[in-house]
Amino acid sequence: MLYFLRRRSLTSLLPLLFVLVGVFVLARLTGDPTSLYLPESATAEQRRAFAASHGFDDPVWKQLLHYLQGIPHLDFGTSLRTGQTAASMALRAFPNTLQLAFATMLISVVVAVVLGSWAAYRPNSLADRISSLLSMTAGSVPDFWFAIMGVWIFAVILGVLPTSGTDNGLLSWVLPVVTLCVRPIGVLTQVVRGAMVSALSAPYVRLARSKGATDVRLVTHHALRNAAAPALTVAGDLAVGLINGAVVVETIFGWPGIGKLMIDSILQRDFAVLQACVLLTALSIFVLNILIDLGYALLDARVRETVKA
Amino acid sequence: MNDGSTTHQPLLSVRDLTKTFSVRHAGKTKTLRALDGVSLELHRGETLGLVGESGCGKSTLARTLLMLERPDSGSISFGGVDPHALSGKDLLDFRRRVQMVFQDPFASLNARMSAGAIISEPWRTHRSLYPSSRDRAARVRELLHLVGLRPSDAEKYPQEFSGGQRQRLGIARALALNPDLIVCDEPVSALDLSVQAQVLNLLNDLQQELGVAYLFISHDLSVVRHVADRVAVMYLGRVVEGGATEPTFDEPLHPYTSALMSAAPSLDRAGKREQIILEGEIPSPINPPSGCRFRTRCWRATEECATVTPPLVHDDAAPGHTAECFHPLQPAAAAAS
Amino acid sequence: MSAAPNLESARNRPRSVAFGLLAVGLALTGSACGVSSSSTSSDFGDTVRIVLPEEPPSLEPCDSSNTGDGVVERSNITEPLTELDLATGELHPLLATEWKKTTPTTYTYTLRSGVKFSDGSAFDAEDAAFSIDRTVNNTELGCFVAGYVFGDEKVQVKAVDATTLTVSTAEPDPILPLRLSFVEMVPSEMSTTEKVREPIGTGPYEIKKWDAGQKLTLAANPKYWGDQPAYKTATYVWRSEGSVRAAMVKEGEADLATQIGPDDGAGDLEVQFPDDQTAALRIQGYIPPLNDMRVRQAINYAIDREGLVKSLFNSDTTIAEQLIPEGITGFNDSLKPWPTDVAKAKQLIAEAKADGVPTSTPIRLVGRSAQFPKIEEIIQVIQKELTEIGLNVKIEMVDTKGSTELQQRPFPKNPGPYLLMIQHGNQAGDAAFSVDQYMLSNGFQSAFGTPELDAMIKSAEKQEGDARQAAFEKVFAYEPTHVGQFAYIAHMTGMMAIASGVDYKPNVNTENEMHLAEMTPKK
Amino acid sequence: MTTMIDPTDGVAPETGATPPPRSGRLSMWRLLLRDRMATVALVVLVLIVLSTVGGSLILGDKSNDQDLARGAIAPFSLDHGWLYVLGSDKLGRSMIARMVVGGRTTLAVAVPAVLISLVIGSLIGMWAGYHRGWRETVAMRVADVIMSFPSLLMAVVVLYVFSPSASMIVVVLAITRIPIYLRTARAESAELQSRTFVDAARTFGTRPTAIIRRHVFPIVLPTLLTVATLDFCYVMLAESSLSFLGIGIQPPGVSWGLMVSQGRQYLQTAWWLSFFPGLAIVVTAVCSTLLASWVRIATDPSQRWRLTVPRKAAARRRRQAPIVEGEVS
Amino acid sequence: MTATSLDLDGATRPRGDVALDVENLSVDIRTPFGTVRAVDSVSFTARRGETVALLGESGCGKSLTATSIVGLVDPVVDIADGAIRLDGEDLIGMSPKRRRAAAGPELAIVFQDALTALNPVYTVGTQLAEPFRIHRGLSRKEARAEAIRLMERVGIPEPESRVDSYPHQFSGGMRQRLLIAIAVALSPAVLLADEPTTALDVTVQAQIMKLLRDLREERDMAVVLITHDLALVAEQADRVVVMYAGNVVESGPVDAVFSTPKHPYTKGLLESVPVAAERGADLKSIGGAPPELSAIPSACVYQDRCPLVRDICRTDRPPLREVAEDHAAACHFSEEVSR
Repeated sequence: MLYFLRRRSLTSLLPLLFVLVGVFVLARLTGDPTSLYLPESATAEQRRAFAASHGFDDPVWKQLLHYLQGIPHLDFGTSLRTGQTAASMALRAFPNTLQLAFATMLISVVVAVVLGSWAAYRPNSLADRISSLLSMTAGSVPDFWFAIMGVWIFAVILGVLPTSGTDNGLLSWVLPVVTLCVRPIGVLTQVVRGAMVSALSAPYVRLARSKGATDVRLVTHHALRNAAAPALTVAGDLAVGLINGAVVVETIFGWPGIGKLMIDSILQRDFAVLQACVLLTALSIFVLNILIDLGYALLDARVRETVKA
Repeated sequence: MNDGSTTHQPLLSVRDLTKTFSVRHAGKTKTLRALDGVSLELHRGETLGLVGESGCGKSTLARTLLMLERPDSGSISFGGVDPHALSGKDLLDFRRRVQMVFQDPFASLNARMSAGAIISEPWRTHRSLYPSSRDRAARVRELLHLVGLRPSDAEKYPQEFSGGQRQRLGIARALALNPDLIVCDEPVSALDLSVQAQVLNLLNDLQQELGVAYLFISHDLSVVRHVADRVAVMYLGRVVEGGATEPTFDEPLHPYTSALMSAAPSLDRAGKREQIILEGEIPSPINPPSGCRFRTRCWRATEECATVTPPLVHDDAAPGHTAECFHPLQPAAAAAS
Repeated sequence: MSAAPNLESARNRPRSVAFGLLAVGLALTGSACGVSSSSTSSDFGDTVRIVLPEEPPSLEPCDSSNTGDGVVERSNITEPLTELDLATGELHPLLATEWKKTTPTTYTYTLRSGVKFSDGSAFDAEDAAFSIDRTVNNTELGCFVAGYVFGDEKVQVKAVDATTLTVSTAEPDPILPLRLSFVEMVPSEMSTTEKVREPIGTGPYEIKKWDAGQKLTLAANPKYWGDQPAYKTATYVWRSEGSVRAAMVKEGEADLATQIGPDDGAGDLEVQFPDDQTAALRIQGYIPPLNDMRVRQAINYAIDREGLVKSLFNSDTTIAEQLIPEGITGFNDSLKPWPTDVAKAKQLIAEAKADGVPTSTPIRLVGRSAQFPKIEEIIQVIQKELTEIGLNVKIEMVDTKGSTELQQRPFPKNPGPYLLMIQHGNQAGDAAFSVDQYMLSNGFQSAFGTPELDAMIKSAEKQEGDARQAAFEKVFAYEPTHVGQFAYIAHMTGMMAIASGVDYKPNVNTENEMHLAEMTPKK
Repeated sequence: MTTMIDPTDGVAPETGATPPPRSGRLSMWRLLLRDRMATVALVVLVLIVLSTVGGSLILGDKSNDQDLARGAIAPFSLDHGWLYVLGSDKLGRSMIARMVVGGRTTLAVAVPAVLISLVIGSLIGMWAGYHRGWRETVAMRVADVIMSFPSLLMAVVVLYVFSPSASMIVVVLAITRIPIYLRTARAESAELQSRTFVDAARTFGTRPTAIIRRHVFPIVLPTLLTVATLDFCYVMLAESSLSFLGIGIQPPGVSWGLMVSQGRQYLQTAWWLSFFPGLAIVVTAVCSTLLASWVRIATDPSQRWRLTVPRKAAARRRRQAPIVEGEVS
Repeated sequence: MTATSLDLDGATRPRGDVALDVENLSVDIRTPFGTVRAVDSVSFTARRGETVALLGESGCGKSLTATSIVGLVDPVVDIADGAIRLDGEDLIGMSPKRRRAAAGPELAIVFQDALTALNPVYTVGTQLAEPFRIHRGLSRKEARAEAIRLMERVGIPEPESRVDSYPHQFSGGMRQRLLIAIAVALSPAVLLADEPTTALDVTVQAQIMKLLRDLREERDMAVVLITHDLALVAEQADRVVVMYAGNVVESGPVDAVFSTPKHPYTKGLLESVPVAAERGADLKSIGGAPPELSAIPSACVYQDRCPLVRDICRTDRPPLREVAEDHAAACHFSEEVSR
């Protein structure tokens, strides 16, 4: 297990460092944010003072070094925009996204497993074709379009759901979560279906059938667990991709999550916050990947042996 | 044919060949000894049968001979030179002289290439062999004819052939470079019985006609018995018994050879026979038994088998018939050399 | 093969991992529900709910001339000594009851007595002196107000007694009281090295809770020196979409939505009000072909301001003829909008072309995305119109950063000819703040000028009273005919959506400071 | 294995049946025509490509024809001529013309992005997978780096640095999608390099590049094309998302995503401005997904029978109750 | 090691009741190119305590016959005609529920590929216990005890400790034993063994065949051995059914069929075995290749490869007719087929 964690860390933290440095340098290339943070009429001296106090007059490598030195002390810099520490802003926004993502994945997985298994149970049947078409469509709908159409229909025309925000209890969750669910459900249903079709035609299912097992038992007991591994892989990718969706959905629904914070930080050249968000996102993806690997181990003894060692 | 005497230099000579692989087993890296000191000789125009069960290392030996794997130690001498020391033109020349026929006639042919393209593929590397396209086309027709296919078959794709025909294609491809040695790795085990006979006949005819030598690898004793001049029996990376075919199979020295012969079902229902059923299975080559490899399943094993590698013994009755055993089944003398 | 106990654990471990995962997940969803239910719609009547385009970055008082902060903070949480009425350009007493010029370089303020900060401490001249010093003279904080209204100017402040304060400058400053009206009063305990997010003030409201990213709640300040406001609490949320803000008011999720556009669908809840903003096209007039007066005039002739204003701006918007709207000191009410005359424009271009002006050079038409509603459409219309008179115009939509680079000095090297859509707001109420920046030949946001104009501006700035007004009027009359740096488009109006239950009359100041105390529930 | 023309595998192998005759081998076209959904998808895609590419030649100018008097005409009316059947925007520009031009932009970004990532990703992937060892490790680590961060955010950051332009979007999207092809090509190539016919080629002394060209590439290609078809859908959505967020296509350029974004502020007064371009994205994406899924099955010998087998005799089969047909109905 | 005496004298043992009766079974496969008949009017019976071999080369329809009997065919496969009677009860007309009830206690199958036939994600104990859980409703604990007992019976060492291992932790031979254990768990009347040893080494094959033999005796099962290996048939089976191109061409006691084949195909097969020929000499081989399923001749299926072919063979299909007691062949000229 320790070996496994160490190996994972080496293989995953390296990319993480790459991403961090890459974003740092790229962000610096967007230019000195001084002009954004001082009034139009600020004098040249005021501008110089501002740049100097935030280190924007140093060469990029020096700024990077300074930044990296701060990380071990959990110093991720201060937001230019709000004056708060970047870490506190990122950490405050993160749970909101995490809740959204968790609810989305929970719903998506449940729906996809049910729909996918149902479709796979009778390939080429009408039910299969309908659910395939639906899931393909779901996987092809742009989330931003779905979101604003949802707002338009359910909030503006029908007035049954709030337009945005987090103030209306569970109702506030409906549109964002449904929007985020659409693509994962579409993609995952197809994967589950494919995996279930091959699992259901696998020799071990024939063996179970020759033991007199009922169809329900074949699906739930024998096929599903074998079909879970490919579904897990895709679910992991989708969970990472949820951050993409979160950017759009949080922007539209005014959801105070990390995606919106990142976009705002980029727009405002609030580098410290951007980097804190990037770090946090990359870290959570790292953790997610470990969880997925543990999931594989959970499903399959062969994987477990490599993890255990 | 050659009876194994070494009056002139053998075509192929293998000495103490060892090949290990690193494998991950239960999370740890272990060493798998696929070949553990294998020695063989093969003469021009001769067929050497290589017998053994799965995991005994016979395929690894074939791959090493064809330089698909690099041995850890030991030497291969082909026509007096070690191919693993070659490079450039010399290496290409060795590649030309040694060819292989693979077990699976489906997998060993690229389904996207026509029969003609498959047969002429070697010449795309060995361009000097048949420089003009007309030569190549003529040679393809010739080879197809040689293996019993129609010249018009050159246009067809592998999946349009039956299994036996595909194996003929594989043989034609191996012949394209006019090799001196063809390593046949289970060439008929994937074929149906009725087709197997056709292919064996073809291989036999080609040898008569072209004088090519075969290293014939098979787990099917009846097939080996039919084609091989000499045989070598492998167990867990070692050749445990070898010699001319008849004495080796009829009067085996090594208990393993005897058990193998006994276990193979026979068509002959005329008389009841004692069948030796070995217990257990072949131990893993990752952690082979000490001393004699076979001792864990051998009914004649004694304590000394567990400690020391058994000596090479010679069959008194048949020269060249040797085995590695403390307790040979036939009267035998310890190796003099 | 491992021994049996190992196998046991191998079987059991994954199961416990699964339960662990599930537990974590449930905890997360649980807390999520907690978050959302904690802030359900509160008791109506007592609360006014406002939806802004963006969250206030911080409520640091010395940054309050930043619209995003000021709209929440000014005169709600903190108050200045005096308050500017943009409609009239006059100063009203607030925390100071009186002020007068006591020497050419010194003003003396008499402060209101009995004022308390919301934390209970008393407000006195020491606090006022501290606040002014902190805002104007402090270099460490980099205060927005300092840069915006004071520039390089430094002041000396002195608390003479508890209610008397003197403020002096090195040179005589005729509009020092106007500048000082931007300084919010804070207790003297406030940090001078770090910006403060949640300040203490003397205003009618105090900060109750700020869920960063989600919601800001203000509560009436019980220690307020004036009358208690009608609403006990005020909440601010923020949505970047105008249509969403409008819909929230329409759907009853909010009472007031600021900065909405004509197509955001607020319907009869829309309220328009005069604004201090003016939209104009700034012409980078030193780069060929824009360095030719005829080309600049042709641009002015080509734009159909009437059509634009009618279809793409708020309905009360008026066509602009100068940089500042009515109500600002220096506004020239005799100027007429530039007429639309496409034929004339074409002719001017043709003439310029005949004289060798490179009129076919590609000209960048730069707009800042989301600077004001419909800017994209407006830019596209202008591009079409300029193309029609024979200019080669390419649209570029940029972000704030991109537009500031082109807007402020130093300008980029070799940018090529460009036209920049600007929106200028003069919230200080005096033309000096506009012309200094936009018309001096080396003005911070001015592309070019003439020595004559510079001289006119310099002398106008030294005047006071009616003379000052007349001098600036001349500047505005002179600029279009002799310099022609701008193609004025429109004096903007603001638009907000106000729920039928709330009584509030927005005014020209509303976008800079929205006084909660002026809002009352409708009976 | 991805060989598409091995009819022996056409029948599920468990039946142990001998291959059907080659004479009856179906061309891909006939196979396609048998699947109505896939056929419709292909027809729609072709129509979209033709109308956007061809249509923008005709309507290119119309898409920028402003007429403030004709602003915001509602759709489904012929009163203003056929150009206004789908309505007009606030500046009076024909929605049809803008959809056509926007579609061309969307395709002009998505197609090159897919092609670039396809070529680069598969070349590196095949090379890495064939050679294994450090080459494989390095290639996979690079893919990990790219994949370890949400692509949209990466695109946002990069586009802010290098200012958004169509070519920049193509580059960014191409780079973020390279790992998809790299991984697929590597996996297939790694599997193929251990196959016997590759071994056979090695025994002739064939060089690795020649083996990759001759034996690996033709076999990996169908899979990669399937992935590319599916990825086209993804890239198109990504472009739309970027344009929606304001860092993709810049006005006065127009793409479907940008149109949705621009129409958003008119949602209450002119819903069609966002609705139609969004619908166009969905239709195009669904069609490419449908086609990809068909190609995937059609090129997979173990799945292909699903496309071709006549459906009949259900009643009789039900008594046999094979699992995949199930008796629960 | 054990040395056992092969009992090759099956014909003399008393026969039990007919457990499996396959009559005129015809099976169609729907392919993209049309429907083909993969199994054509196959009939045979298997009695308790005897081993019947279905012998034939790949693609002859022997495996399809087996999977049709146990009802595990693919969705593209239709049973077109015929009857399959298990202890007199027709399987084809059975309700799914009754069929499930029969699967295990009455009819079981051993698959060829033991690695893929065992579910990789469950312990072998779970899988061995499943028949008891399904059919006997035993508790988890009881079923596990039964599983251990079974493992012991099929010769897996240390069953108590290995019951919680996963399939991949066993060798090929052990996995095959596990599959056999699952199949015989409920002592079925009929056990189909579909190439049970093809993937195994000869020394292991010998062990497995002995196990099957012992279990057959012990539980009085009818064993249907599906194989292509003539020698295995010779050693293991009592009766043999030779199939070619979906048809039964010859059937009868192994001794009779192998010593005096009455169909030229059977004879050709027997002569193709290398041991029959002298080393280095040419083997007697059957020319050509079996026909494609879609191109099976309408008259004699073997006409294209038959050395005895005459005009009638191209026009009339020879019926499977009795040529000696309990020995039938489908050849117009079966008398001419001799050694």
